[in-house]
Amino acid sequence: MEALTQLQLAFDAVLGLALLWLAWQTLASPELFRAIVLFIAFGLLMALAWVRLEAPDVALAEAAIGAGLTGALLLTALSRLEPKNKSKIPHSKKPESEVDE
Amino acid sequence: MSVSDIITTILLIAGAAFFLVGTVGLLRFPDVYTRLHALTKADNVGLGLMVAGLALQAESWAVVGKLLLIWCLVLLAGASVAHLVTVVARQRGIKLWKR
Amino acid sequence: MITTTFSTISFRVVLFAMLWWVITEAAIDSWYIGVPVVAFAAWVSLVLLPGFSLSLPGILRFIPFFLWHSLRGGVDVAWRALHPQLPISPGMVDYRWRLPPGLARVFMANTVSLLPGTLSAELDESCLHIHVLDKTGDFSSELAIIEERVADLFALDLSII
Amino acid sequence: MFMEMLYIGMALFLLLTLVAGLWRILRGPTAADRMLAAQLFGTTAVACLLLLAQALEQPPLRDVALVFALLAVVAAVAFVRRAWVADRETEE
Repeated sequence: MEALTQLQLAFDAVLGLALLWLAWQTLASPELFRAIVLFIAFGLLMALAWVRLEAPDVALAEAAIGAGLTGALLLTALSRLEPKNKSKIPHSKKPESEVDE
Repeated sequence: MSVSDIITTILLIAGAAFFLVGTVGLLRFPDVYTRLHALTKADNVGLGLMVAGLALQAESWAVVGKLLLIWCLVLLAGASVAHLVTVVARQRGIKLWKR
Repeated sequence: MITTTFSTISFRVVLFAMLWWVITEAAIDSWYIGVPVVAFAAWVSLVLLPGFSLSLPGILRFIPFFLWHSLRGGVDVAWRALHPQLPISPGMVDYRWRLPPGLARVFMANTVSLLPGTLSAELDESCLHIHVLDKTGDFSSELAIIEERVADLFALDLSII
Repeated sequence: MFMEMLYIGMALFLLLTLVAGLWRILRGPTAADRMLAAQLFGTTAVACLLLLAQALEQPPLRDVALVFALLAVVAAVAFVRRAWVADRETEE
Protein backbone atom coordinates (compact mmCIF):
# COMPACT_ATOMS: atom_id res chain seq x y z
CA MET A 1 0.00 0.00 0.00
CA GLU A 2 2.76 2.40 1.01
CA ALA A 3 4.65 2.09 -2.26
CA LEU A 4 1.47 2.54 -4.30
CA THR A 5 0.60 5.80 -2.51
CA GLN A 6 4.12 7.07 -3.04
CA LEU A 7 3.95 6.29 -6.75
CA GLN A 8 0.64 8.10 -7.03
CA LEU A 9 2.12 11.01 -5.11
CA ALA A 10 5.09 11.10 -7.48
CA PHE A 11 2.73 11.06 -10.48
CA ASP A 12 0.69 13.92 -9.05
CA ALA A 13 3.81 15.90 -8.20
CA VAL A 14 5.27 15.57 -11.71
CA LEU A 15 1.90 16.43 -13.21
CA GLY A 16 1.45 19.50 -10.99
CA LEU A 17 4.96 20.81 -11.61
CA ALA A 18 4.68 20.24 -15.36
CA LEU A 19 1.37 22.12 -15.36
CA LEU A 20 2.76 25.09 -13.48
CA TRP A 21 5.82 25.22 -15.69
CA LEU A 22 3.74 24.94 -18.87
CA ALA A 23 1.37 27.68 -17.72
CA TRP A 24 4.30 29.95 -17.03
CA GLN A 25 5.95 29.16 -20.37
CA THR A 26 2.68 29.75 -22.22
CA LEU A 27 2.22 33.16 -20.67
CA ALA A 28 5.85 34.15 -21.03
CA SER A 29 6.27 33.05 -24.65
CA PRO A 30 6.87 36.03 -26.93
CA GLU A 31 5.95 33.95 -29.95
CA LEU A 32 2.23 33.45 -30.49
CA PHE A 33 2.44 30.13 -32.30
CA ARG A 34 4.60 28.61 -29.61
CA ALA A 35 2.20 29.89 -26.98
CA ILE A 36 -0.70 28.13 -28.73
CA VAL A 37 1.10 24.79 -28.96
CA LEU A 38 2.07 25.11 -25.31
CA PHE A 39 -1.56 25.88 -24.53
CA ILE A 40 -2.67 22.69 -26.30
CA ALA A 41 -0.11 20.70 -24.32
CA PHE A 42 -1.36 22.42 -21.16
CA GLY A 43 -4.91 21.38 -22.00
CA LEU A 44 -3.85 17.75 -22.42
CA LEU A 45 -2.04 17.69 -19.09
CA MET A 46 -4.91 19.53 -17.41
CA ALA A 47 -7.24 16.76 -18.55
CA LEU A 48 -4.91 14.25 -16.91
CA ALA A 49 -5.04 16.33 -13.74
CA TRP A 50 -8.85 16.23 -13.75
CA VAL A 51 -8.61 12.47 -14.12
CA ARG A 52 -6.41 12.30 -11.03
CA LEU A 53 -8.98 14.43 -9.19
CA GLU A 54 -11.53 11.73 -10.04
CA ALA A 55 -13.54 13.96 -12.35
CA PRO A 56 -13.58 12.09 -15.68
CA ASP A 57 -16.49 14.17 -17.00
CA VAL A 58 -14.56 17.39 -16.50
CA ALA A 59 -11.55 15.71 -18.09
CA LEU A 60 -13.69 14.87 -21.10
CA ALA A 61 -14.80 18.49 -21.45
CA GLU A 62 -11.25 19.74 -20.94
CA ALA A 63 -9.87 17.41 -23.62
CA ALA A 64 -12.60 18.26 -26.12
CA ILE A 65 -12.96 21.99 -25.52
CA GLY A 66 -9.67 22.99 -23.91
CA ALA A 67 -7.14 21.09 -25.97
CA GLY A 68 -9.03 20.31 -29.17
CA LEU A 69 -11.45 23.05 -30.12
CA THR A 70 -9.80 26.03 -28.44
CA GLY A 71 -6.48 24.98 -29.89
CA ALA A 72 -7.93 24.82 -33.40
CA LEU A 73 -9.75 28.14 -32.93
CA LEU A 74 -6.61 29.85 -31.64
CA LEU A 75 -4.63 28.54 -34.61
CA THR A 76 -7.29 29.89 -36.99
CA ALA A 77 -7.30 33.20 -35.15
CA LEU A 78 -3.53 33.37 -35.44
CA SER A 79 -3.68 32.88 -39.20
CA ARG A 80 -6.07 35.86 -39.43
CA LEU A 81 -4.01 38.04 -37.13
CA GLU A 82 -0.59 37.34 -38.49
CA PRO A 83 -0.33 39.68 -41.53
CA LYS A 84 -1.28 42.73 -39.46
CA ASN A 85 0.97 41.98 -36.54
CA LYS A 86 3.98 41.12 -38.61
CA SER A 87 5.34 44.65 -38.76
CA LYS A 88 4.69 45.54 -35.13
CA ILE A 89 5.62 42.55 -33.01
CA PRO A 90 8.95 40.85 -33.55
CA HIS A 91 8.25 37.13 -33.81
CA SER A 92 11.37 35.73 -32.28
CA LYS A 93 14.85 36.96 -31.75
CA LYS A 94 16.54 34.77 -34.28
CA PRO A 95 14.97 33.59 -37.52
CA GLU A 96 13.90 29.96 -37.57
CA SER A 97 15.70 27.47 -39.74
CA GLU A 98 14.82 23.95 -40.63
CA VAL A 99 18.02 22.29 -39.46
CA ASP A 100 19.01 22.83 -35.87
CA GLU A 101 22.59 21.70 -35.56
CA MET B 1 0.61 -13.63 -10.16
CA SER B 2 -1.04 -15.43 -13.06
CA VAL B 3 0.35 -16.07 -16.52
CA SER B 4 -1.75 -13.28 -18.05
CA ASP B 5 -0.36 -10.86 -15.45
CA ILE B 6 3.18 -11.74 -16.48
CA ILE B 7 2.38 -11.27 -20.18
CA THR B 8 0.70 -7.95 -19.41
CA THR B 9 3.77 -6.81 -17.48
CA ILE B 10 6.06 -7.66 -20.39
CA LEU B 11 3.81 -5.99 -22.96
CA LEU B 12 3.40 -2.84 -20.87
CA ILE B 13 7.13 -2.47 -20.32
CA ALA B 14 7.84 -3.06 -24.01
CA GLY B 15 5.17 -0.49 -24.92
CA ALA B 16 6.65 2.07 -22.55
CA ALA B 17 10.08 1.43 -24.07
CA PHE B 18 8.69 2.29 -27.52
CA PHE B 19 7.20 5.51 -26.17
CA LEU B 20 10.62 6.40 -24.75
CA VAL B 21 12.17 5.67 -28.15
CA GLY B 22 9.57 7.89 -29.83
CA THR B 23 10.57 10.77 -27.58
CA VAL B 24 14.29 10.08 -28.10
CA GLY B 25 13.69 10.09 -31.85
CA LEU B 26 11.74 13.33 -31.61
CA LEU B 27 14.65 14.93 -29.77
CA ARG B 28 17.54 13.43 -31.75
CA PHE B 29 16.41 13.23 -35.38
CA PRO B 30 17.57 16.15 -37.52
CA ASP B 31 14.55 17.27 -39.59
CA VAL B 32 10.77 17.28 -39.71
CA TYR B 33 10.51 14.21 -41.94
CA THR B 34 12.73 11.95 -39.88
CA ARG B 35 10.97 13.07 -36.70
CA LEU B 36 7.69 12.09 -38.30
CA HIS B 37 9.11 8.62 -38.87
CA ALA B 38 9.96 8.30 -35.18
CA LEU B 39 6.54 9.55 -34.10
CA THR B 40 4.28 7.53 -36.34
CA LYS B 41 6.08 4.24 -35.95
CA ALA B 42 7.40 4.12 -32.41
CA ASP B 43 4.30 5.62 -30.84
CA ASN B 44 1.82 3.47 -32.66
CA VAL B 45 3.72 0.31 -31.79
CA GLY B 46 4.07 1.51 -28.19
CA LEU B 47 0.36 2.17 -27.88
CA GLY B 48 -0.41 -1.11 -29.65
CA LEU B 49 1.64 -3.13 -27.16
CA MET B 50 0.06 -1.28 -24.24
CA VAL B 51 -3.42 -1.89 -25.62
CA ALA B 52 -2.59 -5.59 -26.04
CA GLY B 53 -1.32 -5.76 -22.47
CA LEU B 54 -4.38 -4.00 -21.05
CA ALA B 55 -6.77 -6.05 -23.20
CA LEU B 56 -5.56 -9.18 -21.40
CA GLN B 57 -6.77 -7.65 -18.14
CA ALA B 58 -10.06 -6.34 -19.50
CA GLU B 59 -13.23 -7.43 -17.75
CA SER B 60 -15.37 -7.87 -20.87
CA TRP B 61 -15.15 -8.19 -24.65
CA ALA B 62 -16.68 -4.76 -25.08
CA VAL B 63 -13.71 -3.27 -23.23
CA VAL B 64 -11.30 -5.17 -25.50
CA GLY B 65 -13.21 -3.76 -28.47
CA LYS B 66 -13.00 -0.25 -27.08
CA LEU B 67 -9.26 -0.55 -26.54
CA LEU B 68 -8.81 -1.78 -30.11
CA LEU B 69 -11.02 1.04 -31.39
CA ILE B 70 -8.86 3.60 -29.61
CA TRP B 71 -5.74 2.05 -31.11
CA CYS B 72 -7.21 2.06 -34.62
CA LEU B 73 -8.22 5.71 -34.24
CA VAL B 74 -4.73 6.66 -33.12
CA LEU B 75 -3.22 4.70 -36.02
CA LEU B 76 -5.46 6.46 -38.50
CA ALA B 77 -4.80 9.84 -36.93
CA GLY B 78 -1.04 9.27 -36.82
CA ALA B 79 -0.80 8.17 -40.44
CA SER B 80 -3.04 10.98 -41.74
CA VAL B 81 -1.31 13.71 -39.78
CA ALA B 82 2.11 12.43 -40.84
CA HIS B 83 1.02 12.51 -44.46
CA LEU B 84 -0.52 16.01 -44.21
CA VAL B 85 2.53 17.45 -42.48
CA THR B 86 4.85 15.88 -45.07
CA VAL B 87 2.82 17.28 -47.97
CA VAL B 88 2.76 20.79 -46.56
CA ALA B 89 6.42 20.66 -45.49
CA ARG B 90 7.38 19.75 -49.05
CA GLN B 91 5.18 22.50 -50.48
CA ARG B 92 6.86 24.94 -48.12
CA GLY B 93 10.21 23.75 -49.44
CA ILE B 94 11.68 22.45 -46.19
CA LYS B 95 14.71 20.59 -47.39
CA LEU B 96 15.70 17.04 -46.59
CA TRP B 97 18.46 16.67 -44.10
CA LYS B 98 21.75 15.48 -45.53
CA ARG B 99 24.68 14.20 -43.58
CA MET C 1 -20.97 5.28 -58.50
CA ILE C 2 -21.46 1.68 -57.55
CA THR C 3 -25.03 0.68 -56.79
CA THR C 4 -25.85 0.22 -53.16
CA THR C 5 -26.61 -3.40 -52.66
CA PHE C 6 -28.41 -5.03 -49.80
CA SER C 7 -25.20 -6.64 -48.59
CA THR C 8 -23.45 -3.26 -48.38
CA ILE C 9 -26.29 -1.83 -46.31
CA SER C 10 -26.40 -4.77 -43.94
CA PHE C 11 -22.62 -4.73 -43.60
CA ARG C 12 -22.66 -1.06 -42.59
CA VAL C 13 -25.52 -1.58 -40.15
CA VAL C 14 -23.72 -4.48 -38.48
CA LEU C 15 -20.49 -2.45 -38.34
CA PHE C 16 -22.13 0.56 -36.66
CA ALA C 17 -24.12 -1.66 -34.31
CA MET C 18 -20.85 -3.26 -33.21
CA LEU C 19 -19.30 0.17 -32.73
CA TRP C 20 -22.25 1.25 -30.59
CA TRP C 21 -21.98 -1.95 -28.58
CA VAL C 22 -18.29 -1.27 -27.97
CA ILE C 23 -18.67 2.41 -27.14
CA THR C 24 -21.47 1.84 -24.63
CA GLU C 25 -19.64 -1.18 -23.21
CA ALA C 26 -22.62 -3.44 -23.86
CA ALA C 27 -25.16 -1.46 -21.82
CA ILE C 28 -28.54 -2.96 -22.75
CA ASP C 29 -30.67 0.09 -21.95
CA SER C 30 -28.63 2.29 -24.32
CA TRP C 31 -30.24 0.69 -27.39
CA TYR C 32 -33.24 3.08 -27.22
CA ILE C 33 -30.85 5.71 -28.54
CA GLY C 34 -28.59 3.20 -30.20
CA VAL C 35 -30.98 1.86 -32.83
CA PRO C 36 -31.85 5.25 -34.40
CA VAL C 37 -28.23 6.37 -34.13
CA VAL C 38 -26.98 3.23 -35.88
CA ALA C 39 -29.56 3.64 -38.64
CA PHE C 40 -28.67 7.31 -39.10
CA ALA C 41 -24.92 6.60 -39.11
CA ALA C 42 -25.35 3.84 -41.69
CA TRP C 43 -27.39 6.17 -43.91
CA VAL C 44 -24.86 9.02 -43.63
CA SER C 45 -21.98 6.66 -44.34
CA LEU C 46 -23.70 5.38 -47.49
CA VAL C 47 -24.22 8.94 -48.71
CA LEU C 48 -20.64 9.96 -47.98
CA LEU C 49 -18.91 6.77 -49.06
CA PRO C 50 -20.81 4.57 -51.49
CA GLY C 51 -20.24 0.85 -51.37
CA PHE C 52 -16.95 -0.74 -52.28
CA SER C 53 -15.92 -4.34 -52.15
CA LEU C 54 -13.69 -5.84 -49.49
CA SER C 55 -12.60 -9.44 -49.29
CA LEU C 56 -12.90 -11.08 -45.91
CA PRO C 57 -9.99 -13.51 -46.42
CA GLY C 58 -8.00 -10.50 -47.64
CA ILE C 59 -8.72 -8.70 -44.37
CA LEU C 60 -7.77 -11.77 -42.35
CA ARG C 61 -4.49 -12.05 -44.25
CA PHE C 62 -3.81 -8.34 -43.99
CA ILE C 63 -4.09 -8.02 -40.21
CA PRO C 64 -1.16 -10.29 -39.19
CA PHE C 65 0.92 -8.90 -42.07
CA PHE C 66 0.27 -5.36 -40.88
CA LEU C 67 0.88 -6.13 -37.19
CA TRP C 68 4.16 -7.89 -37.87
CA HIS C 69 5.48 -5.20 -40.20
CA SER C 70 4.47 -2.31 -37.97
CA LEU C 71 6.28 -4.03 -35.10
CA ARG C 72 9.31 -4.31 -37.39
CA GLY C 73 8.87 -0.63 -38.22
CA GLY C 74 8.92 0.27 -34.55
CA VAL C 75 12.02 -1.82 -33.86
CA ASP C 76 13.76 -0.37 -36.92
CA VAL C 77 13.12 3.24 -35.92
CA ALA C 78 14.03 2.42 -32.31
CA TRP C 79 17.37 1.01 -33.37
CA ARG C 80 18.13 4.07 -35.46
CA ALA C 81 17.06 6.54 -32.77
CA LEU C 82 19.09 4.88 -30.02
CA HIS C 83 22.23 4.21 -32.06
CA PRO C 84 24.95 6.69 -31.05
CA GLN C 85 25.89 7.46 -34.66
CA LEU C 86 22.27 7.92 -35.80
CA PRO C 87 22.47 5.65 -38.88
CA ILE C 88 20.04 7.42 -41.18
CA SER C 89 20.38 8.77 -44.70
CA PRO C 90 16.97 10.14 -45.68
CA GLY C 91 15.90 10.44 -49.27
CA MET C 92 12.90 10.37 -51.58
CA VAL C 93 11.72 7.32 -53.51
CA ASP C 94 9.05 7.19 -56.20
CA TYR C 95 6.83 4.17 -56.55
CA ARG C 96 4.72 3.64 -59.65
CA TRP C 97 1.12 2.70 -58.81
CA ARG C 98 -0.39 -0.53 -59.92
CA LEU C 99 -3.49 0.08 -57.82
CA PRO C 100 -6.41 1.89 -59.46
CA PRO C 101 -7.17 5.43 -58.19
CA GLY C 102 -9.47 5.74 -55.21
CA LEU C 103 -9.77 4.44 -51.71
CA ALA C 104 -7.22 1.66 -52.21
CA ARG C 105 -4.46 4.18 -52.97
CA VAL C 106 -5.28 6.28 -49.92
CA PHE C 107 -5.32 3.15 -47.81
CA MET C 108 -1.96 2.10 -49.18
CA ALA C 109 -0.47 5.55 -48.53
CA ASN C 110 -1.58 5.36 -44.91
CA THR C 111 -0.27 1.82 -44.54
CA VAL C 112 3.09 2.78 -46.00
CA SER C 113 3.45 5.53 -43.39
CA LEU C 114 3.20 2.96 -40.61
CA LEU C 115 5.60 0.39 -42.03
CA PRO C 116 9.40 0.25 -41.63
CA GLY C 117 11.41 3.21 -42.85
CA THR C 118 8.81 4.69 -45.21
CA LEU C 119 6.53 7.73 -45.01
CA SER C 120 4.19 8.62 -47.86
CA ALA C 121 4.77 12.20 -48.93
CA GLU C 122 2.62 12.79 -51.98
CA LEU C 123 0.12 10.95 -54.15
CA ASP C 124 -0.25 11.85 -57.78
CA GLU C 125 -1.65 10.25 -60.91
CA SER C 126 1.16 7.83 -61.61
CA CYS C 127 3.40 7.70 -58.55
CA LEU C 128 3.46 7.53 -54.80
CA HIS C 129 6.30 9.71 -53.52
CA ILE C 130 7.80 8.26 -50.37
CA HIS C 131 10.22 9.67 -47.86
CA VAL C 132 12.56 6.93 -46.69
CA LEU C 133 14.71 6.90 -43.60
CA ASP C 134 17.54 4.99 -45.21
CA LYS C 135 17.74 5.29 -48.99
CA THR C 136 20.22 2.42 -49.29
CA GLY C 137 17.49 -0.13 -48.54
CA ASP C 138 15.55 -2.09 -51.14
CA PHE C 139 12.13 -0.51 -51.10
CA SER C 140 10.57 -1.37 -54.43
CA SER C 141 10.12 -5.08 -53.67
CA GLU C 142 8.79 -4.33 -50.18
CA LEU C 143 6.35 -1.77 -51.56
CA ALA C 144 5.23 -4.24 -54.22
CA ILE C 145 4.40 -6.74 -51.46
CA ILE C 146 2.42 -4.11 -49.54
CA GLU C 147 0.57 -3.19 -52.72
CA GLU C 148 -0.35 -6.82 -53.35
CA ARG C 149 -1.69 -7.13 -49.82
CA VAL C 150 -3.77 -3.97 -50.19
CA ALA C 151 -5.11 -5.20 -53.53
CA ASP C 152 -5.99 -8.50 -51.86
CA LEU C 153 -7.82 -6.58 -49.11
CA PHE C 154 -9.91 -4.60 -51.61
CA ALA C 155 -10.51 -7.67 -53.79
CA LEU C 156 -8.65 -6.11 -56.72
CA ASP C 157 -6.56 -7.87 -59.31
CA LEU C 158 -3.31 -6.04 -60.05
CA SER C 159 -2.46 -8.00 -63.19
CA ILE C 160 -5.48 -6.62 -65.10
CA ILE C 161 -4.40 -3.03 -64.57
CA MET D 1 -1.36 -5.01 -5.80
CA PHE D 2 1.67 -5.44 -8.00
CA MET D 3 -0.43 -4.79 -11.10
CA GLU D 4 -1.75 -1.48 -9.73
CA MET D 5 1.81 -0.40 -8.98
CA LEU D 6 2.85 -1.40 -12.48
CA TYR D 7 0.04 0.64 -14.05
CA ILE D 8 0.78 3.74 -12.01
CA GLY D 9 4.51 3.31 -12.48
CA MET D 10 4.14 3.05 -16.25
CA ALA D 11 1.83 6.08 -16.27
CA LEU D 12 4.47 8.02 -14.35
CA PHE D 13 7.12 6.90 -16.83
CA LEU D 14 4.98 8.05 -19.76
CA LEU D 15 4.43 11.39 -18.05
CA LEU D 16 8.19 11.79 -17.73
CA THR D 17 8.79 11.06 -21.43
CA LEU D 18 6.06 13.59 -22.16
CA VAL D 19 7.86 16.23 -20.10
CA ALA D 20 11.06 15.41 -22.01
CA GLY D 21 9.14 16.00 -25.25
CA LEU D 22 8.36 19.54 -24.09
CA TRP D 23 11.90 20.44 -25.02
CA ARG D 24 10.98 20.03 -28.69
CA ILE D 25 8.03 22.41 -28.34
CA LEU D 26 10.26 25.04 -26.78
CA ARG D 27 13.14 24.50 -29.15
CA GLY D 28 11.33 24.20 -32.47
CA PRO D 29 12.98 25.03 -34.83
CA THR D 30 10.04 25.07 -37.26
CA ALA D 31 6.36 25.35 -36.45
CA ALA D 32 5.86 21.80 -37.73
CA ASP D 33 8.24 20.41 -35.12
CA ARG D 34 6.27 22.04 -32.35
CA MET D 35 3.02 20.67 -33.70
CA LEU D 36 4.55 17.19 -33.93
CA ALA D 37 5.52 17.33 -30.29
CA ALA D 38 1.94 18.23 -29.43
CA GLN D 39 0.79 15.27 -31.52
CA LEU D 40 3.12 13.00 -29.55
CA PHE D 41 1.59 14.37 -26.36
CA GLY D 42 -1.82 13.27 -27.55
CA THR D 43 -0.74 9.66 -28.13
CA THR D 44 1.17 9.48 -24.86
CA ALA D 45 -1.77 10.95 -22.97
CA VAL D 46 -4.06 8.30 -24.50
CA ALA D 47 -1.76 5.54 -23.23
CA CYS D 48 -1.56 7.26 -19.84
CA LEU D 49 -5.35 7.46 -19.58
CA LEU D 50 -5.80 3.80 -20.50
CA LEU D 51 -3.33 2.82 -17.78
CA LEU D 52 -5.09 5.02 -15.22
CA ALA D 53 -8.48 3.62 -16.25
CA GLN D 54 -7.21 0.15 -15.39
CA ALA D 55 -5.36 1.17 -12.22
CA LEU D 56 -8.09 3.32 -10.67
CA GLU D 57 -10.85 1.02 -11.93
CA GLN D 58 -12.62 3.89 -13.65
CA PRO D 59 -13.97 2.70 -17.01
CA PRO D 60 -15.16 6.24 -18.00
CA LEU D 61 -11.51 7.19 -18.45
CA ARG D 62 -11.46 5.05 -21.60
CA ASP D 63 -14.04 7.41 -23.07
CA VAL D 64 -11.76 10.31 -22.24
CA ALA D 65 -8.98 8.46 -24.08
CA LEU D 66 -11.31 8.00 -27.06
CA VAL D 67 -11.99 11.75 -27.18
CA PHE D 68 -8.25 12.42 -26.93
CA ALA D 69 -7.58 10.17 -29.89
CA LEU D 70 -10.20 11.99 -31.95
CA LEU D 71 -9.24 15.51 -31.02
CA ALA D 72 -5.53 15.16 -31.49
CA VAL D 73 -6.36 15.33 -35.21
CA VAL D 74 -8.49 18.47 -35.01
CA ALA D 75 -5.65 20.67 -33.83
CA ALA D 76 -3.18 19.11 -36.26
CA VAL D 77 -5.48 19.63 -39.25
CA ALA D 78 -6.25 23.20 -38.19
CA PHE D 79 -2.52 23.74 -38.07
CA VAL D 80 -1.85 22.30 -41.52
CA ARG D 81 -4.80 24.11 -43.12
CA ARG D 82 -4.43 27.52 -41.52
CA ALA D 83 -1.64 28.44 -39.21
CA TRP D 84 1.22 27.08 -41.23
CA VAL D 85 0.37 29.35 -44.14
CA ALA D 86 0.26 32.29 -41.81
CA ASP D 87 3.76 32.02 -40.43
CA ARG D 88 5.34 31.59 -43.84
CA GLU D 89 7.74 34.50 -43.45
CA THR D 90 9.04 33.48 -40.06
CA GLU D 91 10.75 30.39 -41.37
CA GLU D 92 13.55 29.90 -43.85
